[in-house]
Amino acid sequence: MISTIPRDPGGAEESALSPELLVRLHDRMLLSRCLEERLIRMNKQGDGFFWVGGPGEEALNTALGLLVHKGQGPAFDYLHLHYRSTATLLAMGAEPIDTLRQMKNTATDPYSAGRNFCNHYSVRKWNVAPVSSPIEVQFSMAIGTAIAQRRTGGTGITVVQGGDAGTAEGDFSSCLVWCSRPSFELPCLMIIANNRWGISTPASEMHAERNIADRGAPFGIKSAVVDGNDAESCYRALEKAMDYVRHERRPFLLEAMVSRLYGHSSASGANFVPDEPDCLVLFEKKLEERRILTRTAMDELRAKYTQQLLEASKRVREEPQPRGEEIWKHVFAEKDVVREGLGPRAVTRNGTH
Amino acid sequence: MISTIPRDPGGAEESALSPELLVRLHDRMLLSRCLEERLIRMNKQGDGFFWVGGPGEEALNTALGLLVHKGQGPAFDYLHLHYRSTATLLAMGAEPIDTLRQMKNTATDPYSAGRNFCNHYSVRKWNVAPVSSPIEVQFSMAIGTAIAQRRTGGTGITVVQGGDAGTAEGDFSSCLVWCSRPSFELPCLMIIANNRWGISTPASEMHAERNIADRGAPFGIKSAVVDGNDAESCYRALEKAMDYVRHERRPFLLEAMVSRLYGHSSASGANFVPDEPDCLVLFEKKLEERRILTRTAMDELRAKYTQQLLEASKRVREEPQPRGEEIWKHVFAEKDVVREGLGPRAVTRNGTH
Amino acid sequence: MATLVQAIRLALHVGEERHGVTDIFGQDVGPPLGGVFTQTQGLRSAWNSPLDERGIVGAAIGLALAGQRPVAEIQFCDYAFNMVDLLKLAGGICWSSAGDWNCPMVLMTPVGSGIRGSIYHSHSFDAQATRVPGWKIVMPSTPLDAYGLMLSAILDPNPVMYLAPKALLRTKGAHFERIPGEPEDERVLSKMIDAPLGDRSKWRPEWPDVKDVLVPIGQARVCRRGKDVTVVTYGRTVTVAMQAAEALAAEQIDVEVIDLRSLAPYDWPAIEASVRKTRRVCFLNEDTEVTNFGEHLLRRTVEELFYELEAPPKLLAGAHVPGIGLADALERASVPQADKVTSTLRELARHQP
Amino acid sequence: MATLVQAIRLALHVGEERHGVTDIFGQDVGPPLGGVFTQTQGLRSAWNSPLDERGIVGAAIGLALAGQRPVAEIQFCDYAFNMVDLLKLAGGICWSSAGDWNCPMVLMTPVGSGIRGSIYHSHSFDAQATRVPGWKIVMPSTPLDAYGLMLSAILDPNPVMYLAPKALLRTKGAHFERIPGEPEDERVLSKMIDAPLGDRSKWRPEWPDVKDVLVPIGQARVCRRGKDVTVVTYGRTVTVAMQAAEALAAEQIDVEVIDLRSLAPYDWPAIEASVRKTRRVCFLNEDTEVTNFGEHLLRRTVEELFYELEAPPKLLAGAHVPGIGLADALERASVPQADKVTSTLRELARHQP
Ligand SMILES: Cc1ncc(C[n+]2csc(CCOP(=O)(O)OP(=O)(O)O)c2C)c(N)n1
Ligand SMILES: Cc1ncc(C[n+]2csc(CCOP(=O)(O)OP(=O)(O)O)c2C)c(N)n1
Ligand SMILES: [Mg+2]
Ligand SMILES: [Mg+2]
Repeated sequence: MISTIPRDPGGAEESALSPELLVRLHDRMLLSRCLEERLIRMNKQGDGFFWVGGPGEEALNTALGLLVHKGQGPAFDYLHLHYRSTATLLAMGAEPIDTLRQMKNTATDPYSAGRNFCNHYSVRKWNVAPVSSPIEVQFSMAIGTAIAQRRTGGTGITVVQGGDAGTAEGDFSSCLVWCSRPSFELPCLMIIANNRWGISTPASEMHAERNIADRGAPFGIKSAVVDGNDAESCYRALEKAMDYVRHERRPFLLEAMVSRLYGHSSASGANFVPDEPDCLVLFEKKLEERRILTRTAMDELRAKYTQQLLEASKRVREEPQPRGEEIWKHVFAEKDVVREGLGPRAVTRNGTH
Repeated sequence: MISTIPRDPGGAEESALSPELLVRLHDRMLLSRCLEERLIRMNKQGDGFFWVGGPGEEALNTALGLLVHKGQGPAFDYLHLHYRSTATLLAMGAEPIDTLRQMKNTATDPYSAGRNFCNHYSVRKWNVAPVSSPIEVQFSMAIGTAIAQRRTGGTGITVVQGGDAGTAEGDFSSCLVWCSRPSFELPCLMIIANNRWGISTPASEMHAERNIADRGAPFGIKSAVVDGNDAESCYRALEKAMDYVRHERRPFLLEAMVSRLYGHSSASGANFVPDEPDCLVLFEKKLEERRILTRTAMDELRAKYTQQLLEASKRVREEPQPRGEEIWKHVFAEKDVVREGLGPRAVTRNGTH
Repeated sequence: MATLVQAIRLALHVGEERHGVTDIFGQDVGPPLGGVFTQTQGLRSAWNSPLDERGIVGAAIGLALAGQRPVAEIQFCDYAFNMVDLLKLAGGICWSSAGDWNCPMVLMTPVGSGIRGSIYHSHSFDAQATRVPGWKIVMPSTPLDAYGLMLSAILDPNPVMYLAPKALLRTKGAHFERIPGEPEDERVLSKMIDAPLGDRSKWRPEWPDVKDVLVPIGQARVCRRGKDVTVVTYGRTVTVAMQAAEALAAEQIDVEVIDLRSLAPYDWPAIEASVRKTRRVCFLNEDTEVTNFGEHLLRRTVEELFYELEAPPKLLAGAHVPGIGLADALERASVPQADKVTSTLRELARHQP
Repeated sequence: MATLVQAIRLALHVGEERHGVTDIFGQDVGPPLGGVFTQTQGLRSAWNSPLDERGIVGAAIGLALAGQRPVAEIQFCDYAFNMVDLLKLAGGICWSSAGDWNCPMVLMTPVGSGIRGSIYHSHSFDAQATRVPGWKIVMPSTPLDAYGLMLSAILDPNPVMYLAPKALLRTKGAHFERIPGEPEDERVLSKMIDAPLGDRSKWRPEWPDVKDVLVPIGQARVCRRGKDVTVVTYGRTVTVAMQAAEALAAEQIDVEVIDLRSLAPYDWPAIEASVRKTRRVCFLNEDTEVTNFGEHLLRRTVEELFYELEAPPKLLAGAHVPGIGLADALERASVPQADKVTSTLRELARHQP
């Protein structure tokens, strides 16, 4: 297992996380895992055409979700996530049933009204930009929200996350270039969830970089590599990195070594992979050892979530599907919802058209 | 002035270049400069719609042209150049009048038959891939010729060259990624001619990299920075770098700090810029000091080339222009000229269509 | 009279002063150059970007999502083909999030032939642009339209592509088409807002107090009323159509010239009314003719107005070849010329059904 | 009977064994996966690339220039929009170098809807592809055509785009359409060339001795002769057209179905002959309907055959919206369905001029 290598910002002695926080972390990680397992089950039973998600990234993504400054507009954090960010959304407070709705492509799906694959979130009120399937484009979009936040000041930052294979796309390079311009550094936290795979292709055959995090160096971008299977390390590394970006208003590149516990997606079978470390198992072991939670309590919680999600999935099955003619909705926005949400700063006039 | 920083491969004591070589270097540098000056004059007189070229890059590009293993097919060097590579072509033996033909977009222009801007070369028999205006795409194409040369072995290498600003495009990053794949390293020499400008935009405002050459490091790609205004340094740095790529069959990234002596192009006036070092002036001074050439001899040579080129430009003016209906030629190739040129390795069968 | 490019600049100025434009950016858009065609000189929100079209569009999307009002530029539309995916992404943000987000940004780019720009400075973008759902697309042919369409684009809650016909940038409007508030004397205007040659570091523009004019997106302009034959066009070819119409007036052929101005949404009622009147129609543009936007208009005409037609409708468009060649004859053979437009309209008008 | 995807694999095998194919590559194209649709399993020249479409196409161009014979894959055509500039570059290499170079490469990519692929696995590419001069473009709808077109593509001296309708990949050909040399029993074939589930590290395919079949590029296939109405289509919608034709046969409406197979160059004589016979024509495809390739075909039909037509020609194509939604009803509302095709053809056949 890869150990935490906090290269920068580093050094400071690490205070232990409070038991309350550890319990909260565990709760959301577990919920996220149960949700993914429900999604996979649904897909295998024909309730939803496709599954892709984040089992194995819960430690990293839960910590991120808990640390986000949640809200709308540049004063809060913008999130440009990928299709494995389930735990981030749950930790931010998303309703699990909404994810099931997207899985079942119901009209009630709040993220895309039955249009997009599961785990493709979009929550404007929390600054979560629409997750889209094309790899790495979020790294180009992130530049823009970060420029806005550089301008507005404050402590809002941009967080952008993607996989390891995707860093071969030019968009990752674009983000490095734009975030580090002299006298124009951007408050942007880039997170690479490195599971060492792109679908069936091992990173070891495609990438010469010892760590992807090293790609920050030529640009003077500080970076760190963290064990993404250790929830506490993730929390601390993210806390530090976010703190740095928030207050220094400069970019940071964080690489987390994570697992991919059910393979790439339903296209590759979505079966449990026994030979990769499981961040949830490891975390539960720790919690048990430290007597923060008992095995029984955790098992009961799992059973409860599993049951709740099963029931939710049944409810979702009864919900209406979108109607064909709805494809014509939202091709164009009729009003400027983004700027209206920002209040008086927005222009008040609209065009005559 | 930036001094040579041979970081890698480095160290070895440098043998002096022979007087014959220095004279040859000077001859081609001077010819190239005279040719660019003629092109600029032609453009200002209305003989040609647009000028872009390489005054200020002669030291680097002449050395490159002299060092290239010239020929057709993977056993020889492939060249993916930019629109400032005039001196490279002349050093390889290109006829100056052909450049004038392209400037005047005559039907006799051997590089594009009057279709492309001046200094957009294409010489299949010498492995010079077509130069095209879009910045940085040559760094994507270079991957392919280098893969071919990795396969065929031997000592042929791929050389790809571009400017500094262009390294912000994803294609530069693509080249780094593909050239350094573990167990799949490519024999590719990447050259960045860093003139510290992209049209009107100073590199200092766009690029955090101390040296662009540093971008090789995360991929384990060796690199060096050289004073592009010093002909001898350029020659030696290129010789070393090419030798390394040729025999180690691994990539190398060479950055040369060059001048841009007539601004970006005719669009920005194409006027002489007095405040940048002139590689030709510096080299002539050295040659004079070392008594390799006299001032008079060099002045006479310049006068001779200037006169020859003036005459050539007059001849070109009389040559036919392409006819409109020729736009339909070469939309499709009728035969496989690339593979035919390679002899028996090519497939012998053609399709029935 | 303001030129078309001055009109764009004035509109951008009004945009940043009165309508919340926060960022006007792209390659060489900021000082000192202010755009390769002077379009962004003196604007306080104008800044230079890295040489990276993907970053530019990504940044614009992010800025829009963060409630800013960006106007991004691609220096030549010829260089916009490396980020069509991002155009699709921007066009799909509202739709894929089922209305959760909108993406109010303007993307402007010079298009078309007419400056002997050779293969990579002569491209059209109308066909490509109209293939991207979710965008509004405008293309002015006069200074007043350029002004009013830019203001409408800035105020629209959707992504708007602003295609500027580069051959018309220096043309002036008719007298009755003055921008309200612009100085009577064009030399006065030039002195106020055109940057001086040479050192500009101390120069500040003096903006005239121009009034808001909104040209509604989706509304065509009938440039010339006629009863015998209709030509539907936009951009540079509006002037070609007008020339042809003048020539044919001498032959007692009365041509109706429609400047579409908006390509998406486009003004079908205007086309329909004209075709019902003249019963003969030619669609004219200079993009390559296979899978061309004029073919869409022609198809709709045939589907909806077949029995109104007294002659087969025509398309005049660019030759379907890989580029526009540099030599005069090559450019002329590649895009519709006045003589061809005239003869086509004559044939249509005289056609016996 | 080979399925369409097996036919592609067999052709690639023949390509690498007999016709000089050197590289079959792209994301997950090599072992262990052999393509997300099994299309490249067991091929000895198949290898995995970085996750970088620009690099893939750049590499293919370079390989072609170096005399190799590459077949590159874009995993889904939905991800081909970040390198349209490189497609244009490849298509222009012969033309811009005035025939100095040619660029013999094959680019294959799965296209179209039909697998509930949601927004980013349902795109069509025919309209975009036909906008790039210098490319040949093919799109099979049966295994034998898939086989013969791939061999023709491999042997062509030009860049050829090979669009594989993903919904048809698992379909089998008619009995009389056997690939010469394929085993009688489809289970035998599967055993020979389909990779096993699970560990494949020791598996080697056993290739049947299939013979060369070349389907000439540019030649349509009349799938069904008819005299009342013509439908011109390609790819997945060929099967939809055939269904409609069968349904209408019961109503004594005799439909001629033309499978274009090649989009560039396309078989105009076949369309012309059919339209002259039936005088009623529908162009059918599933790409979005604004600036659609079917509109080109319709325009040419109107221009050349206006007075042959006894009904307004029709286009049936995809809805012009930003994507294809996941839910069944959304996908069905987005692309032409059999009932709509049937009713359109019926109306055309019964239309009274
Ligand atoms: C631009 C683009 N190319 C290809 C794909 C197909 N694809 C989907 S996921 C994937 C692998 C991604 O690997 P990585 O970036 O490491 O993320 P991971 O799935 O491992 O989390 C690929 C190739 C895509 N979605 N987008
Ligand atoms: C993809 C692309 N974008 C924009 C341009 C317009 N353009 C031409 S040259 C240039 C600047 C290039 O700067 P650099 O790479 O440093 O090369 P230099 O001209 O300084 O040698 C730009 C932006 C282009 N040709 N291609
Ligand atoms: Mg991965
Ligand atoms: Mg430069």
